[in-house]
Amino acid sequence: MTNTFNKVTESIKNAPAWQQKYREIMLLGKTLPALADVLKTDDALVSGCESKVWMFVEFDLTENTLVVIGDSDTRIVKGLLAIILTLYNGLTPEQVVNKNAYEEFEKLGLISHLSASRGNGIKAMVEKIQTMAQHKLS
Amino acid sequence: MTNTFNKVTESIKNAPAWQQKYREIMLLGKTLPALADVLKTDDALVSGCESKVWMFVEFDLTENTLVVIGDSDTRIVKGLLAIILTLYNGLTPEQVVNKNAYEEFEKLGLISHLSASRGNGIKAMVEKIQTMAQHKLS
Amino acid sequence: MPTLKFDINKIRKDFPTLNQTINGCPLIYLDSAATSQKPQSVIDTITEFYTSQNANVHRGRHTLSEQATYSYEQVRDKTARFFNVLSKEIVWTKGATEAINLVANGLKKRLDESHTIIISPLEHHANIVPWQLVSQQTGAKLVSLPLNNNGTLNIQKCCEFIKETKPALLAITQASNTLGNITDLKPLIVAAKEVNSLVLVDGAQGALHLKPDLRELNCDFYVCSSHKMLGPTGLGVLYGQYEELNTLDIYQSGGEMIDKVYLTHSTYRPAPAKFETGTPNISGVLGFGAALDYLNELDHVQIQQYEQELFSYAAQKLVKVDGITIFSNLSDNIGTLCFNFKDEHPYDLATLLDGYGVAVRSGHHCTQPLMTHLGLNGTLRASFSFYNTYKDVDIFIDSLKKCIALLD
Amino acid sequence: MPTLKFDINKIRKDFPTLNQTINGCPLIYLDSAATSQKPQSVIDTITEFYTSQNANVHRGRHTLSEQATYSYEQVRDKTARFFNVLSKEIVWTKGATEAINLVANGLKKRLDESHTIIISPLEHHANIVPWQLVSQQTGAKLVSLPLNNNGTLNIQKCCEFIKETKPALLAITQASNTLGNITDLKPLIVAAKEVNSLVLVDGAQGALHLKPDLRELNCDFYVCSSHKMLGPTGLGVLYGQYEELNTLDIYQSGGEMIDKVYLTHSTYRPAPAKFETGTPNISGVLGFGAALDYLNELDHVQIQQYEQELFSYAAQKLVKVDGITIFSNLSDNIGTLCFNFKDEHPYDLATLLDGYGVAVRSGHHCTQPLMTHLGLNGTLRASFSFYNTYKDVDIFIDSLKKCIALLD
Ligand SMILES: Cc1ncc(COP(=O)(O)O)c(C=O)c1O
Ligand SMILES: Cc1ncc(COP(=O)(O)O)c(C=O)c1O
Repeated sequence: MTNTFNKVTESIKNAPAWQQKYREIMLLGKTLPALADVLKTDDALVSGCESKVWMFVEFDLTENTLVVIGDSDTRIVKGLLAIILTLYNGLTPEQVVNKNAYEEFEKLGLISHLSASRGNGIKAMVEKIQTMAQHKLS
Repeated sequence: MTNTFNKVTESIKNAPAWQQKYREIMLLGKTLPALADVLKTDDALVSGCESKVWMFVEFDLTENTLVVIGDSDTRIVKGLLAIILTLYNGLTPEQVVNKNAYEEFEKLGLISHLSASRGNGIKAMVEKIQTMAQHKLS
Repeated sequence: MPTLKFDINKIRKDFPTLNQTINGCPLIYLDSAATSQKPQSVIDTITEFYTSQNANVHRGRHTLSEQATYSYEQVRDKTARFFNVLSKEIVWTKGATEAINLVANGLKKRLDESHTIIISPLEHHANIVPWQLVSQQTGAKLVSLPLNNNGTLNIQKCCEFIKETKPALLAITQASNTLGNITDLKPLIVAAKEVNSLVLVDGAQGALHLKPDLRELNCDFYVCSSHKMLGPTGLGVLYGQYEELNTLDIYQSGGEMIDKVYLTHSTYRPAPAKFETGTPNISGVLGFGAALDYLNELDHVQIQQYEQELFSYAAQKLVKVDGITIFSNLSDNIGTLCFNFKDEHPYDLATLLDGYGVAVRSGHHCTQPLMTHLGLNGTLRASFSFYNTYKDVDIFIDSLKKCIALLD
Repeated sequence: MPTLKFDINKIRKDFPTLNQTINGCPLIYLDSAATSQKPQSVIDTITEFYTSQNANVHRGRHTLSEQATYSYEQVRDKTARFFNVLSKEIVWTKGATEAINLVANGLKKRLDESHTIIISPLEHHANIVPWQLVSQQTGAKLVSLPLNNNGTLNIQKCCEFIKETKPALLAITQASNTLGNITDLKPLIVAAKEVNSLVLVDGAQGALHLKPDLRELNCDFYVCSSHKMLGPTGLGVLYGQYEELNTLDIYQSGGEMIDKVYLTHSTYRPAPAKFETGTPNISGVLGFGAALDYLNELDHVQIQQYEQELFSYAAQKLVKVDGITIFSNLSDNIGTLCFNFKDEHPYDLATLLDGYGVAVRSGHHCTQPLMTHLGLNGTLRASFSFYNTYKDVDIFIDSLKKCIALLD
C-alpha cells in the first residue's frame, strides 16, 4: 500500500519546481476514472470545497477495508483527490484513523494546500474519510 | 451687552488654573435663578446633553430681541448655560446669527467643552438658539 | 482641494502591502474588487488610535472619550461631504451587506402582496438574499430587470419595465462585482422616481471608482464598504435620504440608540442614532476617515482616467490570448476583467497564477444568478485599481500564458 | 500554558495608552468597563495584517487570501479553547449587542403569548431592549428577577422564581457593568435547566475578569465583546451550544452564509457560517487572537487575585471619603466601584476628575432600569483592570478629595 503511494507520488516529491509538481498532480488526476454523471449527485458532494468534489466512502465488508471513489471538476483538486484515494484505499478503519494525511502532503511539499481555508477541499475530503472510519470503529 | 458678558466672564478668563475656571463657572451657575419645577418638562429638555438642560428660547416681540431662560441639573453645565444666556440674551435675531459662541468660549479657555461629543450640551444649546434666530429671520 | 498630480510611483509607495513577494515573485494584486489595499496613513491612524487615544465614544466626560467621540463624529461629516449629503444621513454599519439588511428589515412592515421589489440579475448575493427574505416574509413580489445575454442592461427596456411594474423599491448595483460593468443609474432612478419607487443603490463596487454625488444621483439609499475603499474591515456606510432613513423601522436594539428604557418598553432617538447600537467599530471609523483624506488628496478625475487607460490596456492584451473569452463589457467598466480559458475550470488557473504571485479570484463571485444567466459555473476575475501598474498587466498576461501552457 | 508570573511593571509596559498625560497629569484610566486598553501585541497584529497580509477571507485561491483565511479561522479555534467549547459554536458578530440581537431574532418564531422571558433589573440596555422587542412582536411575557434593594440578587428566591415561571429563556448578565456585582450563575442555570429553559449569559463584563468555562457553566448562549477583552473594536463573540445555535433562525443574509442562490430563493449553510454574512472584521478577529494569546501567557488565577486585592484596597479608601455612598457590592465584584458624593450630580465630579487625568464614567451606564430600582439618576463609576496599580488608586482618591473641595 505505502509502496503504491510512494510510487504514485514520487514524481511529485521529486519535481524540482512548483510548476512540475502541479503538472504531476494534474497528470495523476487524469489517471483517475471519471465518475458516471448519475453518481455526481448533490448528496455525494463534499461540502467546503470551492471546486466540486464528489466522493463515496464505503467499507468492503468481507475485507474490512476502505473503498473510496471520487471525482472533481477541477484538474488540480482531482489530482489531490487521487493522492488521497491512493493513501486511504484498502486500509482498515484502524489504519485509516492512524494515517495522517497532512504529514504525507507535507512530505510531498504540498502543505500550502492544507490550510484551513474553506475553499480548500482537502481538509473536507480527509475529514469525510476519517469520520467514516471512526464511525466504523465505534 | 458685550460689556455685561465681559464683566461676567472676566474672572473665568483670568483664572490662572483650570480648577479656578471651573469654580468660577460653578459660581456663575449659582447666580442663575432656578427654573420652577413645573417648567422642567421633557419638551423643554435640550436633547444631546448628558446632563439635563431645560431651555426656553423666545423673542420679545416689541423689542425684537432674544429672551432665553434655562436651568440644568449639574453645576458645571448650569454655569456654561449662564455664559450662553449672557452672551445671547437681548440680541436681535441678526446679532444672534452673527455671534459665534465657540469663539467666545475659546477666548475663555473653555474650548475643550465644545467638542462634538453628544454628551456635551453646549453645542446643542447654541444650536437651539441659533435655529430659533434663523427661523425668526426667514 | 485635490492638490497632487497623479504619480503612480508615489502611490505605490503609499501601499506597503503591494511591496512584497509571493512564492518568490513580486505580488501582482488583481483582487481589489474583493478588498482594496490600504495606504500607510490608514494603518498609522489605527495604530495611533490604539496607542494613545483608545476610549469608548459618546459616553464619557473624560478627555480620551471626548477626543475619541470628536474624531469619530468628524469622520461622519467627512463621509457626508465625500458623497455630498448630510452628516445625519450617514449610518455606520459593519459592511455593505449589513447596510442592505438594515434597509430591507426597515421597510418590511410597509410591504405586502400588493408590492413589488425589483432587483437585477447582476446583483451580488448581498443585494439578492435580503430581498428574497423580505419577499417570503411579506408576500411582496421579487422580480428582476431584463438583462441582455452579454450581461449588459438595456436601459430603455429597463426604464419601461420599472414604469410598468411601479415597484415599491428598486435595488440595484452601481457596478457589477463580477463583470465590472457600470450601471447607467440616472435614467433608471428617474424612471423609478416617476412612479414613486424607492431606490437603493449598492455602491460596494462603485464608491471608490466612481465617487458618486448622491444628492445629484437622487437615490434614497446607498450602501458601501470601507474595506473596498482603502479603509479597514468591519465597517460599512449606509446613506439614507433623511426622511426615508428616519422612517425605517429600527433594526438592532440596545444601548446608545435609545432615549429612555423602562423594564417593559423604550423610546428611541432619531436617525442616525437609532440605527447605531452597541459600541461601534471606532478604529474602523477613524481608519476610514484616513482613507477618505487620502482620496481627497488625489484628483478623482485623474484616478479615473488612469484606471480607464490601464483597464483598456489590460483588456486589449487579454483579448489576444488564445482561447480566452471575456465576459465583461469593455466600455463603461470600473476596471474588472471577467474571463475564462476555453472550458477549463477557473480554479486551476487561479491556483497556477498564484504560483507566479498573481492574485486573481475564481468562482461565482457571490453572483450565482448572474452565472446562471451567462450559462457559466464560474470565472476568473482580475480587478484593477489605481495602484496597479502597466507592468502588473504585463506580468499578469505573461503568467497567464505560462499557466495555460501548464494545463496540457 | 501560562508561564509568566504576574508582574505589574512589565504589564504596564505592554499597554502604550496607559503611558500618557492628560491635562498635564499622568492618565489614571478607570474606565475599563467601557472599553479595555490594548497591549502592544494586539496593535502590532493589526498593523502587520494591513501591512503585509491584507486580503479578503474564504473566497480566494491566492496566497494572501489563503493566509488571511487560515489566520482568521485559527482565532475561532483559539476563542473556542479559551471558553472550552467547539470552534463551530463560535459566531463572530460586531459586538455583544449584535450577538444578543442575533439570538433574540433567531428565537422569535418559536415564541408566543404562552411563553415568558426572564431578565434581571441589573441588565445593560443591550440585554433588555432586544427582549422588549421580541416580547412586543411575539406576545411573549417579559418579566424580571427579583432584586434586593442594594442591587444584589437573592439567588434562592431567583431560583424559585425561575422554577415557577418556567421561562422559555433566561437572559442574564454575568456581572453588572454598573455595579460590578458578579451574578452567581450556576444555581440559576441549574434551576433554568430543571424547567427546560434556554439560558443566555451576557458576558460583556465577565469574559475578561472571570474567564468562564462555558461547557461547565452549561448555558446555551454566551456573548461578549472583543474591545472589553483587550481586543479591537467592532467585534463580538456569540457562543451557542451547537444544536441550539444551529436551530436559530438566520439573521442577516447575503454572501458567504449561503449555499445556493437562485433569483427567487436560497439555501443556507450550517452554523456558524449561516450567521456570518458579508466581509467580516478580519483585522478585528486577528487582533482579538493576539489579545487571547496575551491573556493565555498570563496566569488567570494570578490576574484575578491581583484584581481582587486592588479592588479591596480601592473600596476601603473610597468608603472612608466623607459624603461618599458606594452602591457596588464589595464582595463578589469584578472590580467596579459605583458611587456618588452626597446628592451631587456625577457629571460635575467626572468633569473635575478629568482635570486631574482621572478617567471615570458618569451617568446611567446604559442601565436605566437599575438606576430606577436604586432610586438614582446616575452615578460615578470607577472600573479597574489588572493593568491598574495601587498608585492609580491613591491618585484617584486624592483627586476625588480635591474635586469635592472644589464643589463648595
Ligand atoms: C453588561 C454589558 N452588556 C452588553 C454590553 C454591550 O457591549 P457592546 O457595546 O460592545 O456591544 C456592555 C457594554 O457596555 C455591557 O457592559
Ligand atoms: C456589489 C457588491 N455588493 C455587496 C458586497 C458585500 O460587501 P461586504 O462583504 O463588504 O458586506 C460586495 C462585496 O463583495 C459587492 O461586490
